[in-house]
Amino acid sequence: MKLAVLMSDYRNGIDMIDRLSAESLGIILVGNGVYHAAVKEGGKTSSLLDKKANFYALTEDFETRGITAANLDSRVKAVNYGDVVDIIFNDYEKVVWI
Amino acid sequence: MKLAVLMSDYRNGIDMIDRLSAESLGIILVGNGVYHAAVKEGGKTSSLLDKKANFYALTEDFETRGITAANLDSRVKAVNYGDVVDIIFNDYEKVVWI
Amino acid sequence: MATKKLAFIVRSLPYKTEASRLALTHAIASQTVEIYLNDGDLVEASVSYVGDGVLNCLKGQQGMKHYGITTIEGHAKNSLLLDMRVLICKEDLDKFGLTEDNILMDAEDIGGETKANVVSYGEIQKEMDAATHILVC
Amino acid sequence: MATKKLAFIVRSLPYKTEASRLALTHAIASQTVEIYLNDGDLVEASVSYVGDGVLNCLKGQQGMKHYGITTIEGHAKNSLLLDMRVLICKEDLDKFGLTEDNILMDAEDIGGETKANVVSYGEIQKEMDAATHILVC
Amino acid sequence: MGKLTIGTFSSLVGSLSLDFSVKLAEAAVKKGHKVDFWMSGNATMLAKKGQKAFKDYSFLAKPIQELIATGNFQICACEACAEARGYHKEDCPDGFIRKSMDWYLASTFDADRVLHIGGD
Amino acid sequence: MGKLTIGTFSSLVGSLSLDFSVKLAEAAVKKGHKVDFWMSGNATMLAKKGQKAFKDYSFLAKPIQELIATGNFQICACEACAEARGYHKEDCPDGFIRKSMDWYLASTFDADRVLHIGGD
Repeated sequence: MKLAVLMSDYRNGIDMIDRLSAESLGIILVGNGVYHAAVKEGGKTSSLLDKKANFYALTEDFETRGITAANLDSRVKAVNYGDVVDIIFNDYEKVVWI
Repeated sequence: MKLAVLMSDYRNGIDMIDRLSAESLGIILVGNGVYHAAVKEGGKTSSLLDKKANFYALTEDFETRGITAANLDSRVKAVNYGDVVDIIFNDYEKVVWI
Repeated sequence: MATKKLAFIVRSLPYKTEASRLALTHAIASQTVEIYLNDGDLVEASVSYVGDGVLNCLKGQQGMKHYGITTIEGHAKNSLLLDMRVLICKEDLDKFGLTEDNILMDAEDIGGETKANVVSYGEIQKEMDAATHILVC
Repeated sequence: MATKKLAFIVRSLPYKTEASRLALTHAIASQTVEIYLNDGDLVEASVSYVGDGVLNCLKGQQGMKHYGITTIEGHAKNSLLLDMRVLICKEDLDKFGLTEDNILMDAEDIGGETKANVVSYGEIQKEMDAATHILVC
Repeated sequence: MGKLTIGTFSSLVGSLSLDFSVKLAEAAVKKGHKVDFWMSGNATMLAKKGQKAFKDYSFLAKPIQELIATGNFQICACEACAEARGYHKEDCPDGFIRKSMDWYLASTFDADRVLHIGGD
Repeated sequence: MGKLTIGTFSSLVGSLSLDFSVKLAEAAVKKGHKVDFWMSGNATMLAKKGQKAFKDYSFLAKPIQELIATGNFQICACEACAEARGYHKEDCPDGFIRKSMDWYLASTFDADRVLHIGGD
């Protein structure tokens, strides 16, 4: 399946995503999930970004938290709400919120 | 200080407790915190129980979740709401909720 | 005439929030959905427990005794009574050291004939693959 | 005549819940508490950021632009303007690779004279030891 | 154009999860999609008349009324969840409906995408 | 006998955190202590008249009325938090008061113990 995951959490839920298998996987970082895109702990980026997937982060949400597009990991693309609608409808068949 | 911690969570907050130092520490497991008293993961008991502290678990809350007093780790004492009041007022000076 | 399949995936612990309870009550509501649909159209729900979610299945929950509320176990029983497909992740039960003896597997005492299925995670992945929509709770 | 000390400890991430925002608004309310108390009696609040809580202090939050709500940064500024004692855990900043340049340290632009203090966890522990009550958020 | 069904359980007034749902609905309607919006659990807090706008809290009543006015947006609260919280028929904002949970399940039937925000 | 001040931010109707606070207050009052009970954030949901008892949800209106009747229990909701959620003066249950946050801070002044439930 082609699956889009809206990841809204920073401390929980990676275990769930780690197990997911999909022929095409998109991970859209929203809410506190945006910290995965920009925060390093002990110098390391979030292990979530090692998953084979297309990564997006919602501009409205990372900017709200004091993060700028320049802070994002190079694997993550900044998107807005309109883009999220298109990604969900055009690029994937199902969508889940974690 | 003498500190009572009401631990209400299973997946978060251990980091906070790990750092706390108190001459006398009581950890009262309530809400989803009661899983620390009874659940083993990969055969191991919760690392929270390795902390030097007095451990209590709220009977009303572990029974609600399908856990019996017989399931509790030997370091943990079953208490009820009335006991929690006495513990907070008589045995410790301050109380926090995590 | 069509059937749409919904896969409810319960991954959260019970009681701290309403998430797992509402997952079950919503899944059960699939049984009365026909009033809104054309003849022959159906919405079919299954419930899978994964990760911490398997702890929702512990037997002997006493929420009514202590807090005056129905238990998650009771809702899970109702879903079996209504012949819903229920999957419980074996790897996660193993991780917690739980066996079929510890968890709710049937609703025989209230007349249910369907049993819960303890399955490998791969089966739950297949359930998600086959579903029209996936609802994670 | 007595002063009671409250130590607010912010350990949660901003925005997903109201916890960190309410920590700050409650701490700030200590400034108007005299109307309820006898002359000379006081409640003095401090705010310490630990663990994930230090991410509340990031500069440049744009909640007003995107969601029409005041930012946590704005509340933190107000607490400095009111000369509240603000402690930020150095070890946790280090863990996240953050320096004083990345975080809100003063409220100079709105006329505040008090600065936030980046301190080792040991100082925050002392703050808790010295407090009459500890309020974790 | 498609149909998006959003179901939300427990997003909180004062957090940004409920704001997310409303903003996504706005973006979808703007692109010509239809949106059904279901509230259960604590999300039914949105289905209460007379919410006051403060700058510290999100104020979603206005964007929702604008969405309803487009004719491409339905919003429905779980009736039992609302009653349990003391929200009665007369508390329900204009243009909102209240139904039992099967309304949501039915809405998924012809939805192209279902976004179920099932936790807090 | 002592005084316990309980402050709660965001415990949810339908979760058991709010139940915990109320049960602890009951136990403390029973043992002769006085309890001040402060609700802010989503905990103000408790300060809404007309909540209906369903067996799937906790129903805390009754134990709270009994606590109020003892004379050793004060319960107060954050006024702004309530208004933001559309709860007005007329929605407030009998015996509850509504104040700004300094009420809570003041209550801690002579409290022997303060239990602050600051998260969800």
